[in-house]
Amino acid sequence: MQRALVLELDVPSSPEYIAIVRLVVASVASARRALADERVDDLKLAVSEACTNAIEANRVVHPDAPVHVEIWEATDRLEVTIEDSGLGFDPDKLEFPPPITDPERLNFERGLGIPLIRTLVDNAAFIRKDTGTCVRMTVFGGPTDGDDTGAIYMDMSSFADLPPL
Amino acid sequence: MQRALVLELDVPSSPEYIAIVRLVVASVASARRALADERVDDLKLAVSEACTNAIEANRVVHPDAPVHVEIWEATDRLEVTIEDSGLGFDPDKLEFPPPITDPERLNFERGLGIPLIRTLVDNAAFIRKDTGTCVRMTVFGGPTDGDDTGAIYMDMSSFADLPPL
Amino acid sequence: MELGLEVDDSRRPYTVLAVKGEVDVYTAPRLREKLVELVSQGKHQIVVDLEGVDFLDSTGLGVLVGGLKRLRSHDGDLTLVCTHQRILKVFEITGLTKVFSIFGSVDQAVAE
Amino acid sequence: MELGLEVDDSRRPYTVLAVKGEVDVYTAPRLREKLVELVSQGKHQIVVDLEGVDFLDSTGLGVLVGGLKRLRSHDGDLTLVCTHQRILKVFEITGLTKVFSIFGSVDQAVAE
Ligand SMILES: Nc1ncnc2c1ncn2[C@@H]1O[C@H](COP(=O)(O)OP(=O)(O)O)[C@@H](O)[C@H]1O
Ligand SMILES: Nc1ncnc2c1ncn2[C@@H]1O[C@H](COP(=O)(O)OP(=O)(O)O)[C@@H](O)[C@H]1O
Repeated sequence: MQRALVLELDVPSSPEYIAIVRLVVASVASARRALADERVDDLKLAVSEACTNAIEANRVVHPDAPVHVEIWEATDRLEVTIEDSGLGFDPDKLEFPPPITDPERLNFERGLGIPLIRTLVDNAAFIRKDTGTCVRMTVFGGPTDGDDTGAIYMDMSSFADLPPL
Repeated sequence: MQRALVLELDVPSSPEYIAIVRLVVASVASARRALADERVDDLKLAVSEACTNAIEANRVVHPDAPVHVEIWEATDRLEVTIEDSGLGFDPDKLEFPPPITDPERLNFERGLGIPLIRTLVDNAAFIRKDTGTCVRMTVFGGPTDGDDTGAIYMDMSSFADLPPL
Repeated sequence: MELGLEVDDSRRPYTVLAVKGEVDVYTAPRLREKLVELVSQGKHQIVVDLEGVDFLDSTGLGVLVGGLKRLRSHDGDLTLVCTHQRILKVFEITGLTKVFSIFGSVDQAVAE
Repeated sequence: MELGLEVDDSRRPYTVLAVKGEVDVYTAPRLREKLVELVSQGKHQIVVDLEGVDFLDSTGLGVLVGGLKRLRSHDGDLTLVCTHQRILKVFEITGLTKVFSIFGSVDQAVAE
């Protein structure tokens, strides 16, 4: 199976919509992939972190711009991209929170999102675009049996068309 | 509040995605509108019927075309549109199932979708487009208190910025 | 997204089919297959228990009507168990409450 | 999308705050407000019961860390009750299991 776009979703840059994005991603991931519940939870959390950042980025410069979500799949993977129209950033130049043993640690209530994303998914890419940032998160895992949904589509004809019982 | 686009969603013309569309519409409707649970259920069912028809319409001519869903809101209403790339139809020329007292009634396993849509939402419009059909379903009901989500957005600064306790 | 389908054969001559989950165009084919299978096994008094159903659209209605028709042609019947208002409403709007016998419990459905 | 926040004051000197639902950037402000309110009422031994939490992201962690810091500055403490693996995991990955005392039940949290 080639890499194919499964679903596109645009939501306002407003915190209340992040729950919907999580819901959609989790539904697609469970329905389409052979993923353990735990992996679906990991993906949900990563998606939530990326959406939180995307909303924050949009709010600075384009509060009316939506957050654009895409779900792609290939035989061995599911990819979720979260795209914003913000100013962008360099993920390699982030300040890391001090080690947890440092009493200073308590002053860091933030900066946990990107490390979480990197830990939770199999691959995370932070792609700088002309118009903002695209975060691509990949989890590996095969399709479920229901992959070829065409096959189970009910031709809507009546019972009468079935072979006589 | 002007009529504003809340959310856009594109899903494949495949039955398994209808549950996701229902989920999204129900989440937005409950979060954004002062609607009784029962009204949300009505909207869910109408959306499910419209999606089923849209998928079927796409499958005939453009099986790879997505079903396009939009959610719009204004002060007094929520609108959901379901758009396909099918051949279109004339909703006023549909054959109606015979009355339920007619024994022939049992031969009609179909044709219940459009009547259900019309009954369940406050307004249903079947709009013929060059490229297919757009079904617009409207439910009336005011916004919830959480309408101005901007106001409750947490500036992500730390507790330290709060006034001293 | 899974449709639960459980057959209880302990209430002869009735066969009780308990459905769980959401019945739409994605899941309805499985319900139809199960009904066809039961009829082909000679089970002609089928009680479909909808108490575990959270959602039912016209595709589900179509399958139930088709099942009823098939069973009546065998002098059988398909009756329903349903108390949830949101599901009953779908039968009411479509006039199908007059086509199906709908009971408040499986016990009532097999007692009649 | 509602965050449940229930305060139990019957375990003095502890105040137990039971959180229910999903904690993200939408709901975390309410959790933060509630913690600020409790601290301002002089409640400096707070047990946050996360057993009813289905989802918690870094925004929620940030609020809890902020609360802990604020309470420590009053010689108080903020401890957690959490047994669900999916929630514990977030604390583990971020190293916060070493910052918070995490208990298996409210009884254990107030007994220490
Ligand atoms: N999509 C984005 N656009 C612009 N900046 C971003 C984006 N995502 C992250 N950042 C920057 O990286 C920083 C670290 O992000 P993160 O680790 O998620 O922690 P937090 O969001 O809590 O600060 C953010 O504060 C922000 O400056
Ligand atoms: N979006 C659509 N595009 C093309 N034809 C449609 C569409 N929606 C409905 N129709 C036509 O109207 C008929 C009646 O639809 P409906 O009342 O939903 O019942 P059913 O789909 O079970 O036939 C369909 O069979 C189809 O021919």
